[in-house]
Amino acid sequence: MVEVPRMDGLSSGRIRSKVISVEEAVALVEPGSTVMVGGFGLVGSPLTILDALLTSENATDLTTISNNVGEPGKGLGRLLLGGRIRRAIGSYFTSNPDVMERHRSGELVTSLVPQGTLAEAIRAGGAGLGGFYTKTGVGTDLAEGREVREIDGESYLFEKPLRADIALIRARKADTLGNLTYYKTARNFNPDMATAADIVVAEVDEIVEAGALDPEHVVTPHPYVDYVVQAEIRLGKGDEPLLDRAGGG
Amino acid sequence: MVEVPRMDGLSSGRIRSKVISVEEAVALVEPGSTVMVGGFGLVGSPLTILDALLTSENATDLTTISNNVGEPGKGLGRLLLGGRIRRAIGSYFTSNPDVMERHRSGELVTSLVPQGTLAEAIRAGGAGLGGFYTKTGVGTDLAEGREVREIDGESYLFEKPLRADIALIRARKADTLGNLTYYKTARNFNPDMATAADIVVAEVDEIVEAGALDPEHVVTPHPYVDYVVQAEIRLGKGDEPLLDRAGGG
Amino acid sequence: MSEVTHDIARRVAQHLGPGDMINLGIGLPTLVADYVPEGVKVFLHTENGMVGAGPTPEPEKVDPELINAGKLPVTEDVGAAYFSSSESFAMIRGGHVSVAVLGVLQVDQLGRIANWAIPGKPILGVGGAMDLLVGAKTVIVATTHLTRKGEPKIVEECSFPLTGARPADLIVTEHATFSVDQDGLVLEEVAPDSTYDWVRSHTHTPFRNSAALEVV
Amino acid sequence: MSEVTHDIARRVAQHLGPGDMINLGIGLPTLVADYVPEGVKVFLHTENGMVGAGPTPEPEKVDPELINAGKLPVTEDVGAAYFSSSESFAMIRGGHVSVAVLGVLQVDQLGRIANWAIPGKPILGVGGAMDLLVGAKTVIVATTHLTRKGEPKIVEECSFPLTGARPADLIVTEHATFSVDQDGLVLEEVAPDSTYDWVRSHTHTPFRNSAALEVV
Repeated sequence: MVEVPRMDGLSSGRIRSKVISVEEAVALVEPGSTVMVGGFGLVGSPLTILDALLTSENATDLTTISNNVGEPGKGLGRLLLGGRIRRAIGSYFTSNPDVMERHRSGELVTSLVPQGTLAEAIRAGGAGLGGFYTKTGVGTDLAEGREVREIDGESYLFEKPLRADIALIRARKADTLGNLTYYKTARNFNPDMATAADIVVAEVDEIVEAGALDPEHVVTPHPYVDYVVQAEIRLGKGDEPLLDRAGGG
Repeated sequence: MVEVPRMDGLSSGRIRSKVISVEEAVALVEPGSTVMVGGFGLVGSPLTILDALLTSENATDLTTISNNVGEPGKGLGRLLLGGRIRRAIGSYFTSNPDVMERHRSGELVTSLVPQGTLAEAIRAGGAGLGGFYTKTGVGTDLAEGREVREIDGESYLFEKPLRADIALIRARKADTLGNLTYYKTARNFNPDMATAADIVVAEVDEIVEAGALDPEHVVTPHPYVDYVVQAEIRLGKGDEPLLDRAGGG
Repeated sequence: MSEVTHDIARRVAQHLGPGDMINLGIGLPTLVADYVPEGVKVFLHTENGMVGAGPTPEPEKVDPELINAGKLPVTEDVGAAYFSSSESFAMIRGGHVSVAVLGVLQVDQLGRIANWAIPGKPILGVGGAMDLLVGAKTVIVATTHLTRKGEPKIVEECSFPLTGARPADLIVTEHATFSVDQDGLVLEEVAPDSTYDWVRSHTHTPFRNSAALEVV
Repeated sequence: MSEVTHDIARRVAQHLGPGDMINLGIGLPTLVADYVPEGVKVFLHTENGMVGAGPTPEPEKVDPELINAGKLPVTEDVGAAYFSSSESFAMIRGGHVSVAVLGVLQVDQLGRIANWAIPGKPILGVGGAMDLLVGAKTVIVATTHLTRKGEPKIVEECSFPLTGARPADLIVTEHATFSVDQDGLVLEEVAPDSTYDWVRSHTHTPFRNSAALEVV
């Protein structure tokens, strides 16, 4: 019989916790950073870290990659009002009049990408791909000057991957290793962004011990996550997304 | 206040079960079909349906898309010995000497694809993409005569999506709607293949009522799955993957 | 929303079949979920990452983290599942959504739609409109026949930017239902309280009549 | 496996650091998991869809559906997670595996490796070799210095087909450790029970000596 390695070295050694403070997370953002921010509107957005960024002198001249720019005055929208965002890449800014205004005044440069292409480009950035072809956008104004290729009789647009210096994401639970689970439609872009940045910081509602999450239910495996931060702001109950400072929540 | 649609029509209507018999599943495979088959070796392979295909006169001249061709005489390997497979697309055939032999005799045409490219091409097939660029394989014999493209200073190979007429996959649990969960490393190619075929049949260890699976834990959502079949063959306990006819499991 | 929009939603809903995976655009299309025919079970896909979105909750049961793509609160229907944005759009582009119901600014003679941008205004939102158009197996346009200013929305050429090259399959207004083939629009039905002449004079592009159509 | 291979595995393991996400090739590389230095916690990625694979189970505890990419039974280490093949290779190509330890047939003067095919024989298996080579942040070659027939495996040009254009970062044999820079191989260390002369005469390509190397 062939000798089977015992692989006993795998179960030894001390696990280091990835949990850091909000202040430590904020210090990771530098002037001119490209920042991916999870969320669909405010749902699934790392509201605690975003608010704290306003207290940092370094969080300036940012390029954001996020579906929206938060909501007016909330989340990323607050950073926009604080003059911290120079360029926004996303799929839907119309719901935030502040984006319109700053676009008009030239303070903000916007890049519009169809939502599916945005998500796929982020995934491609995390998956080490050089690009992909999608039918989405072919024959529209968004395809102007872009590479179109015929593949098996259909026209496709070439899209390049998106990556960021840092991703700020929101999850439901993290173990101290950085494994993540999500909550309902607050999942959205977060698992994709977790793969596509040099530094990934997850703001979470609850931090549990390593081993407390079922390996079948982990959505973002820990190799993707560099740091974990305890959320202090959660969306409150109500007809529309409201902010509720709930402390340790 | 803006009127909010009640959307009450969403909760009414009878849910139709997707559960069919092994015989009905087998009848979906036609002469010349391209068949995706889940599994890494035999682990996560739909062994019940594969064995039953041998009883079908229509399961001939098949093209398989599967990481391997099962194991010698087992799973897809049994169909190979039965002369049912004309062409095999996969990443690793070396573990099955029967593939070597039939390759030599010309009975079987093989197409070798790096494992990551195979998985990604299947995902692309399910995701409506026209193709993608990967670094994998650049500068190797597998890149001969293939399109290489320089993107931002790095060389990538162009890869086209893979699709099949039918995917035969293996999961742990299905609800009657077709939502699927998997078991440990028996997951492998199955969630990818579930997206990339005209007909998707999931062989599962256990069938539960719609609503019995936690929406956060579903790995393959039901829109992907056309039919569900109760597994009758499971891998047995032992040092190496063994077959154990366990009846109703 | 007005009675007319409810009427359009009801007419669209008649085209849904058992087991359909549907995606409903913001506004009028969302109303379709109120009129799914008796006994027909459909499943609502919402592109922010869910299949099996259920009816609007009572106000006291709203979960602020359970919303549809229009940011309206929803519930979990039986057999629901959550997934990431990339998986959601893989599902859309890959043809796994049976029916997308979309609102429009305009539809052209070939059934191509414009529903995302207004010329002369900054282009600041596209969302999932283009993905749904290219990906859904069947695209149904749900729209009033005329704009609020009384101008026809079905026109020879769109003055608004197109959402894509792929034509819709069905166009449903409060006055008429058109199907689309490779040569353009085919009038399938005139609404009971409208007339063929009204439809003809308020549709600013030529169309053919379906063989099944009884022109009075 | 022989004592020599255990020795190589032990030498490779010294290069692992706390928190490393490692992927071990079939055969000799898998042995590295036996020699992870005391106190160093690493996480094993296995390309069939798992991170956090744990030690080999006792025979009576083998789960036939819990295997590594070499089809050997493994266990669940603390904090493990399962995922699909496409996600597993996205992780590999995307640079999320810190260290891949690969066996080789040959290494060339630039550190490029051949480990998947033999000329003249039908090419019937590649598996994840090419993906791991292009994707892992650090690639460590773990190999005997000579073939079973006594021929050097480190050569000027590979006679076997290359696995990719990306060079390995470190080459560890029972006799020596080489690093790789853009000009080729740099001898970093001679094993305690070997000699510089032996390494020089059994390495069939020029290499430079590291500044840190004490040549006796």
